[in-house]
Amino acid sequence: GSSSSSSSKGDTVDSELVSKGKLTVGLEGTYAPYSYRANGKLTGFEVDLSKAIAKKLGLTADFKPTKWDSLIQGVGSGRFDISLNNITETPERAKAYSFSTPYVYSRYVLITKKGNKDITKIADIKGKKTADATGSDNEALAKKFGATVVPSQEFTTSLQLVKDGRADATINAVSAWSTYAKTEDTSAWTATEIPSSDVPAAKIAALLNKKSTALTKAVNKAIKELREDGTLTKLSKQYFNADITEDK
Amino acid sequence: MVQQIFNEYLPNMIKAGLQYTIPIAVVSFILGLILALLVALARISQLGGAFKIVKGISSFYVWLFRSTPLLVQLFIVYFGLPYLKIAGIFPDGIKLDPVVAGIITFSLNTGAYCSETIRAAILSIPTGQWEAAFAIGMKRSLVLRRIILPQALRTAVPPLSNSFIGLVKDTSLAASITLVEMFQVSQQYAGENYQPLMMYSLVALLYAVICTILTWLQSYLEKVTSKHITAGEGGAN
Amino acid sequence: MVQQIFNEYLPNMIKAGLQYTIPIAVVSFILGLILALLVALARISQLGGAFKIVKGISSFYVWLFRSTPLLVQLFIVYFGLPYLKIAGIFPDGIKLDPVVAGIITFSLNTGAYCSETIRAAILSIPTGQWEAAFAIGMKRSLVLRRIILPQALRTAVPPLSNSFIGLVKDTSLAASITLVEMFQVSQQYAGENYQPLMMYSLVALLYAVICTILTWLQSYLEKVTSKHITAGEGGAN
Amino acid sequence: MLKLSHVNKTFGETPVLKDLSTEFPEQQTTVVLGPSGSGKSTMLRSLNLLERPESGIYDCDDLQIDFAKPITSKTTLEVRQRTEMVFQSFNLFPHFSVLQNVIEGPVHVLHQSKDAATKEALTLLDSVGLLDKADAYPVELSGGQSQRVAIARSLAMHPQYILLDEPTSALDPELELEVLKVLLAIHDQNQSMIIVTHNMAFAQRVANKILFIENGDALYDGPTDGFFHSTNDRIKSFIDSMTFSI
Amino acid sequence: MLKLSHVNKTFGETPVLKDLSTEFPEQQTTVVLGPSGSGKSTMLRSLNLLERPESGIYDCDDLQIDFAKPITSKTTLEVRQRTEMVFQSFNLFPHFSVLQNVIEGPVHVLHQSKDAATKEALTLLDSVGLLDKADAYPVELSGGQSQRVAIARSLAMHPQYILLDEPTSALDPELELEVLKVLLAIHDQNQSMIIVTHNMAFAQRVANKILFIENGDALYDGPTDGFFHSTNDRIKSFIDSMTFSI
Ligand SMILES: Nc1ncnc2c1ncn2[C@@H]1O[C@H](COP(=O)(O)OP(=O)(O)OP(=O)(O)O)[C@@H](O)[C@H]1O
Ligand SMILES: Nc1ncnc2c1ncn2[C@@H]1O[C@H](COP(=O)(O)OP(=O)(O)OP(=O)(O)O)[C@@H](O)[C@H]1O
Ligand SMILES: [Mg+2]
Ligand SMILES: [Mg+2]
Repeated sequence: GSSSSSSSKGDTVDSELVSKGKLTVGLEGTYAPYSYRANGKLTGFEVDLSKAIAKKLGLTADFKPTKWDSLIQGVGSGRFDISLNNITETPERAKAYSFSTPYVYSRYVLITKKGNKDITKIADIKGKKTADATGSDNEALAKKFGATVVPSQEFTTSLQLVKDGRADATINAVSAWSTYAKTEDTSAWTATEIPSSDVPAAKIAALLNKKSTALTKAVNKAIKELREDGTLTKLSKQYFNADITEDK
Repeated sequence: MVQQIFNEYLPNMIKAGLQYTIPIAVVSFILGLILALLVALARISQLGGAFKIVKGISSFYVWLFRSTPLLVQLFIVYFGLPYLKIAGIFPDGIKLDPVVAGIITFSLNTGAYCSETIRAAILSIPTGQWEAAFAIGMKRSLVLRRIILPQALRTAVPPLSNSFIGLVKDTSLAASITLVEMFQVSQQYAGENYQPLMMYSLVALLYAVICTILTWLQSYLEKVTSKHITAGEGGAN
Repeated sequence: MVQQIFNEYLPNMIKAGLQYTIPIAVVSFILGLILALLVALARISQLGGAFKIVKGISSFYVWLFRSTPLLVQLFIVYFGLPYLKIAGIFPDGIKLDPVVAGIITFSLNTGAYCSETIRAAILSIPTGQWEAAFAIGMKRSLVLRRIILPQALRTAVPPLSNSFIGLVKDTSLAASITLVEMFQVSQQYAGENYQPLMMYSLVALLYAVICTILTWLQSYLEKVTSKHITAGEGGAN
Repeated sequence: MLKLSHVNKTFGETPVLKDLSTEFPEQQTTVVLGPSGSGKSTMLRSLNLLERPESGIYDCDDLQIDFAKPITSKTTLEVRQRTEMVFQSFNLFPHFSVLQNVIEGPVHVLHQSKDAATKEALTLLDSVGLLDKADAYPVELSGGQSQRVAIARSLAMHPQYILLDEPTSALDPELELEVLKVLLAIHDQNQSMIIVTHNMAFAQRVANKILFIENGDALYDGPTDGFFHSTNDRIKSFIDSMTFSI
Repeated sequence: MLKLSHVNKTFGETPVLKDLSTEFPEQQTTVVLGPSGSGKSTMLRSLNLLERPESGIYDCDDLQIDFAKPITSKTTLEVRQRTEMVFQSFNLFPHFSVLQNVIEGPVHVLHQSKDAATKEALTLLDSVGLLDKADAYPVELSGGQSQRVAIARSLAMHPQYILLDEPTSALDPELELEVLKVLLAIHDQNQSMIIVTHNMAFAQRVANKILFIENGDALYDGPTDGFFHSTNDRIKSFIDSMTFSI
C-alpha cells in the first residue's frame, strides 16, 4: 500500500542520497566568491561550506557545476542532493522545494553608472531599467520596486550593461560586488548598499528536495554546528571580508 | 498549476514569440537571404582584379560565421562592439540596441549558411541553360537574373526552409543579449516557480507548433515553385 | 593576461575539448549515423502491415527532434527521465550519467537530421541502378547494401559533414547537464576574471580551428569517395 | 520458351498492353519493333518482372505466372535468373570497376567463388573486346564501351534469355556499330535474345522473328522476311519513316 | 559570310582544332560531318563564341575577330546576335512557357515590345506546328516538340546563321522526322544554316556544302555530291559505318 511506501522512504540520510557516501552538490561555478574557478580548481565560500557540511555528515562533497536552471531542476529530479548557489528562500519556492536554515544573510547593493544623480536609493528605480539575472532574487526585487528588467546572464554582463548605459542600474549581493571590487577597476560605477529598512537581508539557504526530510534535518544540524564552532564565520571572513552569517 | 499554464505561462510565452521570436526570425531571414544572394554571386563571379578582394572577403565571412558558435557571435556584436572606439566616427564605440544587434547577428549567421545553399543551387543548374541564354545574346547579369536565379531559388527552397526553421529555434539564444523572447520568458517563469523542466517543455511545444507550420509552408512552397520544373531539362523523353 | 591565456586558459579549454567536446561529438555522430541509416531505411521501406507502425514511429521521431530546441531535449533526457518511474523496471526513474544522457540526446538529435539527408541521398540514386541490380536477381536488401547505399553515402558526405560540424558546436549546450565542456570552461574563467568577451573569443577561436580542420577533412573525404562517381551514370558520352 | 498470354497492363487510366499474346522462341533472336509509346519497353520489362501487368499468363518454361495473383519473391528471383536485362542507359554500377560490375551477380547472387567468377568475367570481357578495361571505372568508358560491359555483365549470369531495350539508341553511330557487332556474335552462338530497337538494318540482319507492337497489341508477329515485305499500310509507312525518306 | 582561318583550339594538352580554315556560304546549308570527338561541336561553338580558340581569325561579315586577342563583350554580343545556336539537348528554359521561351530574346535582348514579339512568336510557333502548345511548359513537351520550340526560339532572333549541333540525336526516329521536316522547310526559305548531324540521308538531302572534319581538321570541304561519291577511303568507310552495313 501507499502508506508503507511513503513511510519507508526518507527515513535515513543514506537512503536519500543520490550516490552512496557522497553529497552531490549542484552549483554554477561561475559566480565569485560563492563558487568559481581559481587556478583550475573549483573554489569559493559555498564550495568550502559544502565540504564542511559533507564532512559533518560523514560524506564527501561531489560538485556538479552547471547552469542556473539546471541546478534547480537537478534537485527536483533527484540528480543532486542539494544546491548551494546563493539561493534565496521565498514562499513561492518553498512550495516546490525544501530549504535549509539560512547560512548567509545577504544584503543588496544598488549599482549605477558614476555620476547618475537620478538613482540614489532603491525607490528611485521605479520606471527605470535594471539589469539582473533571470530567475534571481535581484530580478524579483527590481520588479517589486517597479523597474523594467533587462535580463542578463551574469554579474559582469549586468555591470557592462550599466556602464554602456543600456541599463540604469543593477542590483546584486554586496558580497559579489565587494569581491569584484577587490580585483577590478570600479571607477565607472557608484555602489550604494540598500539599508535593511528598505529591504530586509535575503536569507541564503541550501535547496533540497522536499522528499529529503532526513537529509534536510541533517544539513540543518550540520549548519548549526558549523555556526557554533565558528567555521561559518571563518569562511565568511575569508571570502567576504566580513561576517554576514548573522541576521543583523 | 494547470490553470496557470493556460492563463499565464502559455499566453505570455506566445506573446513573447509574436513580439520577438517570430519578427526577429523573419526580418533576419529576409536580410540574411539578400546578403546570401550577394555573397553567392560574388563568390561565383568571374570578375578578376580588385574584385578578387570582394571574393576573398566573402569567403572569409562565410568561413567565420560557419565555424564559430552563434552565441559567441551574438555576444561579440552586442558586448564587444562598444569597445570598438573609432575617433571621429564612433567615439563611444558601437552600441547597438539589442533587437538591432540580434537582427544583425542572426542575418549575418544565416546569410553565411544560406549563401552556401544558394551557391550550390546556382552551380547545380546545367551549363546548357547558361549557354542557351548566352546564345540568344544575353549578358551574364541578365542570364543570372532571368534564367539561372529563378531556377536556382526553386532548387534552394527545401534547404533554405530548413535554415529558417533552424533560425527560429536559434533565436532562443537572443536571451544572452537581453531580449525577452519566448525561451527567456520560460526561464523567467522557471526562476519564479522553480519548475524549469515544465517550463522548458511548454516552450518546446510552442517551438514545435511553429516549426510544424513552417514545414507545411515549405511543402506548399516547394509544390508551387517546382510546378514546371522536374529533374534537369524537361522534354528529353 | 597574455601569459595566462597561453599557460592556463587555452590549455584548459583544449583539455575540456579533448575530454568532452570532441569525444561526445564523435561518439554521438557515429551512433546518430547508425540510427539515421536505420530510420531512413525504415521510412523508404515498402513493407506494409505491422511495419507501418515502425514507419509511423520513425516519422514522429524525426519530426519531434527536428522541431524542438536541442537544449530542451537535453534537459528532458537528463532531468525529465528520472520522473519516469516504471514499477519493476525503473522504480526510481531513469537516471542517466550526464555523459550518457548527452550522447543519447546528441545522437537522437543528429540522427533525426541525418536520416533526412540519407533518405534524400538514397532517393537521388537513379532508378536504373535499382533495376539493373534487380535484373541480375538481387533481393531488395542486397541491392541496398551493395549498390544503393555505397553510392548514396557518397552523395551524402557534404551535408553529413555539415551536420557533424554543427554537432561539434552544439555540444556547448552540454553545460546544462553538468558537463564541463570547452564552452563551460570559458564561462568559468569569465566568472573569475570578469572578462567574458575575451574568454568567449578564445573559445570561439578553438571552435573555428576544429571546424576548419573538419572542413578540410570533408573536402578530402569528398574527393576520395566520389573518385569514380560523377553526376548520375558515367559513360553516357 | 517464354510465352505471354492475354497480358494487360495499364498505367493509371492508360492501357499500355492490351490483351497481348506472343511467344519468344528459344535460341533465336526476336526483334521487337513499334512506334514510340506503343508499349515495347513495358512488355520487355514485364518479362523480367520489373513491371507487373494486372492480368495475363506468363510462361517461363516450367514456371507459370498468373499476373492476376501475387507473385512470390522466390518466383521473381527465379524469373530474373533466367532473364537478364540490358538497358538503354547501361546502368553500370559507377562505384565498381568494370570487372566488379561483371562479377557482382555471379558472386553475390549465384554464390560463385570470386576466383571462378573473375576468370569467367575476363573471358567475357575479352569476347566483347574490353579485356584491357577490366580495372577501369564506368566513368572512364565511352558509351559503346559501357554498353558492351553491360552485355558482358548479363552474359555472366548465364541467362536463358537476354532482354535488350534499345541498347544502342544512346550511342553515336560509330559506337553503335561496335555494340551491334557484339550482339551479332552473341546471336550467332544461338543465345536466346529479345531486342527492342529502332535500327531497321540491324533488325533485318539479326532477327529470326519480328514482333511489331502498336498501341499495346501485336500488329505483326512472325518471320522477319514477311515483315519487311509486308503489304500492310501501317507497317510499310513505319518502315519508311524509320529509314528516313521525306 | 562566316569564315574561319587557321583556327587552333586545345583542351588542356589535347589539340582539338588544328589550323582549321573554312567558310560557310550565306543563304545555304552547310552540313558538318565527322567521327565522334573530331571537333565538330568545338568548331560550331566557336562560331557562337561559346568556345574561345587560342588563335586564328574569325570573319563574321564586316566584323573580324582575332582569337589570339581579347574579345570585347560588345563584339561577343554582336556575334551572338548574328548567329543562333540550337543544342542537342534543346536547353529550353523550364520555368518559362513555350511562348515565353520564344519571346525571351526578342524582348530582353532586342528590346522589342512584348506585343510585337508575341505576335511574331505565334507565327513562328505556327510554322513549326506548335501553335497549340504556346502556353505549355517544356516539361509537358516530347523531345521532338521541345526541339521545334528551340528552333522557333532561335528564328525569333532573326539571326544571319542558325547553328545546329546534332539537333535530332536525342530523339526517337519518328520524332526525329518531325524536326527534320521543319529544318527542310527553313532550308527551303534560304536561311543560312550550319548543321552537325550523323544522319547521312538527311545530310545528302539538305546540304549545299559538306564539311568533313577528322582530327580537328577539314578532310573534305566542298559540294555535297562530291562527298557522297568520294573515292577517298576514309570518307567511304565513314559513310559505310554511318549507314550500318556490317
Ligand atoms: N512508369 C510509368 N508511368 C506512367 N506511364 C508510363 C510509365 N511507363 C510507361 N508509361 C507509358 O506507357 C506507354 C508505353 O510506354 P513504353 O515505354 O512501353 O513504350 P515504348 O514502346 O517502349 O516507347 P519508346 O520507343 O519511346 O521507348 C507510354 O505512353 C508511356 O508514356
Ligand atoms: N570542355 C572540354 N574539356 C576538355 N575536353 C573537351 C571539352 N570539350 C570537348 N573536349 C574534347 O575535345 C574533343 C572534340 O570534342 P567535340 O565535342 O568538338 O567533338 P565532336 O566532333 O562534336 O564529337 P561528337 O560527335 O561526339 O559530338 C574530344 O576529344 C573531347 O573529349
Ligand atoms: Mg521504350
Ligand atoms: Mg559534338
